[in-house]
Amino acid sequence: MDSKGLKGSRGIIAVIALMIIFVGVSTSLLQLNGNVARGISPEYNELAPYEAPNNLASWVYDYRGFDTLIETGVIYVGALVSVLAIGRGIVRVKGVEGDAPVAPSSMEFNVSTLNVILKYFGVPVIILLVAYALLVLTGAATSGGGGFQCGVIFSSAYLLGMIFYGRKNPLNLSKKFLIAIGGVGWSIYALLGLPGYLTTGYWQYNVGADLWTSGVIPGVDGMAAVVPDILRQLFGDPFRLLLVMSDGTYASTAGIVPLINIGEAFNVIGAICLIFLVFVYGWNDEEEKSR
Amino acid sequence: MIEINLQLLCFMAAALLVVIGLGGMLFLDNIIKKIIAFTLLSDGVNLALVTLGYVEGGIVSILEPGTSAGAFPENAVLIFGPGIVLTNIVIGVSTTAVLVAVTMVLYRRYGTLKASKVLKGERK
Amino acid sequence: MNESISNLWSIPLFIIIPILTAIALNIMYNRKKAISVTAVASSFALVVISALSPFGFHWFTGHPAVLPTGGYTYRADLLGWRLSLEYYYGPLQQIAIFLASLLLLFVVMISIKSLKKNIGPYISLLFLTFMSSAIVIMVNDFYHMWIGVEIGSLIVAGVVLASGEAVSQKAALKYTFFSALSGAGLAIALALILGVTGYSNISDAIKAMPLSNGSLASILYVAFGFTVLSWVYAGGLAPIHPLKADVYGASFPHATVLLQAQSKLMLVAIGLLLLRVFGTLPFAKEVMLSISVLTMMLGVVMAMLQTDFRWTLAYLIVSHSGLVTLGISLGTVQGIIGGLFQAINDVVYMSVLLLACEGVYYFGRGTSIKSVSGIAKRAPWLAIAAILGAFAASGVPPFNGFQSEIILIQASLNYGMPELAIVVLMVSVTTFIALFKGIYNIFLRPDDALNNNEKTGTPVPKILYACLAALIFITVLFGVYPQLAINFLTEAALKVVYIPWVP
Amino acid sequence: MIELQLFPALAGEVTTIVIALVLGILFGTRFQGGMSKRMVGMVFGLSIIAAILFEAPIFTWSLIAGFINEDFSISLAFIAATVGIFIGMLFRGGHE
Repeated sequence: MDSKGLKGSRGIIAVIALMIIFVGVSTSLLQLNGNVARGISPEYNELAPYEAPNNLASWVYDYRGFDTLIETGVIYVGALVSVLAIGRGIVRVKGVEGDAPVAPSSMEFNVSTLNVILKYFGVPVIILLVAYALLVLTGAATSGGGGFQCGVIFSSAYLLGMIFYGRKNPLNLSKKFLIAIGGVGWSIYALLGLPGYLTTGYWQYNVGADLWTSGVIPGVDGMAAVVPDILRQLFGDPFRLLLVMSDGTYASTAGIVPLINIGEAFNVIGAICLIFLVFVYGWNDEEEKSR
Repeated sequence: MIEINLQLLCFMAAALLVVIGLGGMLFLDNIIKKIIAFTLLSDGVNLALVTLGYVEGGIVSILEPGTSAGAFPENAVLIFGPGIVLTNIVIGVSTTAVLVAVTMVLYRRYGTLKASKVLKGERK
Repeated sequence: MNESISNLWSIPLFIIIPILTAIALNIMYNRKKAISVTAVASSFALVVISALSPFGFHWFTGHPAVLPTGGYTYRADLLGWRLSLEYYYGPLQQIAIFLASLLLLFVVMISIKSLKKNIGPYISLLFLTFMSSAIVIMVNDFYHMWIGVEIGSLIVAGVVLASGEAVSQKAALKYTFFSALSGAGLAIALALILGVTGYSNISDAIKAMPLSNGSLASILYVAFGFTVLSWVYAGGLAPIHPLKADVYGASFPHATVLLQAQSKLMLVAIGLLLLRVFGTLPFAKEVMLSISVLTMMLGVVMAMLQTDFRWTLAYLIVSHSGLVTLGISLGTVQGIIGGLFQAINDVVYMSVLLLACEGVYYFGRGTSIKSVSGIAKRAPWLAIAAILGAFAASGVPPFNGFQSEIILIQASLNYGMPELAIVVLMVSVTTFIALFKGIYNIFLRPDDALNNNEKTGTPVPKILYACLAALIFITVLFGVYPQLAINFLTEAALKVVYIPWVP
Repeated sequence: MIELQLFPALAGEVTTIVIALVLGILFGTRFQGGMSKRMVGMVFGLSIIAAILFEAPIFTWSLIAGFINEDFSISLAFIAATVGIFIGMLFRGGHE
């Protein structure tokens, strides 16, 4: 279907089909304009002063934290699958000949043509970018930041190093390290559900903030288990902040949210840097073994 | 008469992006162009989702020192839209990565980026 | 009923155990001994947990529901708006997850036995396939279902790509393109439903849906359209059936066992969602019915035309998906029971056929009816298993396929559409013909090359025979005592028809 | 606010700085190649400028967290991350 294929009756049908889809989508969105139902959203905002000041972080990592666990899995799987396509972990049935696999190939950035100033500033910029990534990570609960953003900034620093210096990247991450850090990140996230599961029975219950058994919010019916004080202090106290609002002061804590963010950041760093590294240099099992 | 406001404009732009992306994905032949069209489609969906959270005269859903915590629930934007957009971005990134990886491998095998030729398995 | 109101212990384990196993296997990469111990142990644990677990709800992150009158509650049986993500583990989920974990155990054992080194990433993808099917069948939330479908399709692409052959790379490319498209469509549907109701929990959204408001009905139609798109995609239904069939055909047959189980569970989950949310829309059931009929017809016709046994099976799986969706889209209790039962039976007997095909693959000459023949002489048990599987698939009495097809035929007669019953009969007859064309040529036709005494391939591992025996036992069991499964499914069907807001 | 400024009211104001330092050390060990003293000084100076631009996180009130007054505050987490990277590079030491 080149652009030639769009001429004639086929093209007319295509255009009509797209028009119908456009009309369907736009009319339904048009009717939503101004009548979007608020639904459950205000209830989440109601709880905001008791948790992280950044309510979106609480929503993403606490109220709907399990959705985000699977979402983190999406990026992990994305890295796993795209690297598998390039050559890591292609399997063969014993004794059966298949197609010849695509020969692993490796590209290299042409680093000799870069001018001296860029090369001189490369290392400081990479260091500052990594520091910025860590700042964004630590600001997860208080400002619009978080693990995913940290991972993306970090991997852009890594890509910058690859473009400026080629294989002599000052930020030297091996494939093994990246795979390990990705896996460790996702398992940190998954295992942070365990304290809540063991004490209250709910997976990923935020034991640090402990909104529902500590009596912060009155009128809850049915939660029997109580989070032990030691666990609440361990996960909650390091992240306690004093929220001075016009109608009162709240000693809120994000609980496990910042820790989850660290796991998410590790996972995203591992996944995206691995994608960059393998897309550029390819995957060669022999080469990996010799290291 | 429909009142023109920001939400409406954003919704219309989103619908347009979705249809452009859809058309590109279905009718362009170059695989890389198809992937670019997919990112347009995904951005259109993102725009629609973000606009879903729009509240007239609303504030960002981060508490600020000195504001009122009592008024926050009513004023803050609806939280589903921005939250789901994060997921959609991640899904878009992963899908794009997989598509690009497979395209790279197929390009090495067949030496062409034309979908019509690659899928038939013709050599250049 | 021993159903806990909330907070069921087993539900998180179905997701967390596969995730942790997958991470560990991916890091192990080529340490075969460690991989086999970990993988077999954890898949066995999944089988045991799914068999022992009681029924109930789990609210992840432990946030309660908001009562309409104010205040919060942890009781799932009260009307309230859920703050957290809700999973439900009921009879349907139990039988589906038990079968899926059993298949996972079989497939893991077979692939460890038959594959060469570097199997870590591949087996971790198999575990993630199980995870995504468990997510989709248990979840009661639009948002999470969307994530489950998306991660599921990426994993399928990975499983297909693992063989590294040109045909699987092409199949994966096409499949991933369409997954991008239908994922975006499902996201639009999610946005529209959230815009109309404001709830992402399916039960809450159904309760809050303003059905009387005429102007919003058109929004629901568009949302229905996009959800049907993703239904069609997830199950490989009619307009795009070659896409899914390519995926089935291009992966290893043992991997196809899991892929088809995942896709059947997605079909069931999204189909029940369509019925619960959009079942009251006029034309909704008709659209779904016509898609199923088209799928069945096109699937069997394409299956007859194939010369490669793997592709014959692939198209048959697609066409039998049509049987499942036929039952679901009838929308009656009997129809839904038939559809769900058909899904379960289908997974089992197709697994028998696929594993028999895997055995043929080990002889090293492919699975095309032109290149391989006379297998029955070298592996008689394999031939017997294939023939029994073919009988089950074409609905011959002592096997399970017969029981579910008879329910489907009765359901369509009771619905007042005898045409559908004829289509079902036609599908089973054509399945028989298509399968026996392949089985005769591959197993029974005398082999010319046998005289050359060539030794290619690898011996069929004993574990494959054990798995085949277990699966054939299940087909006969469900064929003789269909009540074993139907008792599990009736409750789910009743809920969908009469009280759609209960998961 | 003055009484809050001397000591951190709650631990959350300090934890971010500690996390930034620790993770900085972790990733600092991954850097290869040496750096001259002038370069270190320049990066440190740039990081202080950046820290002033980023400001302290909201709801932190103490000097330790970098809060000086409403209009002027520095993000000590950023400086801690930079320092952490330098320390990590020292650990790596002689390699390559």
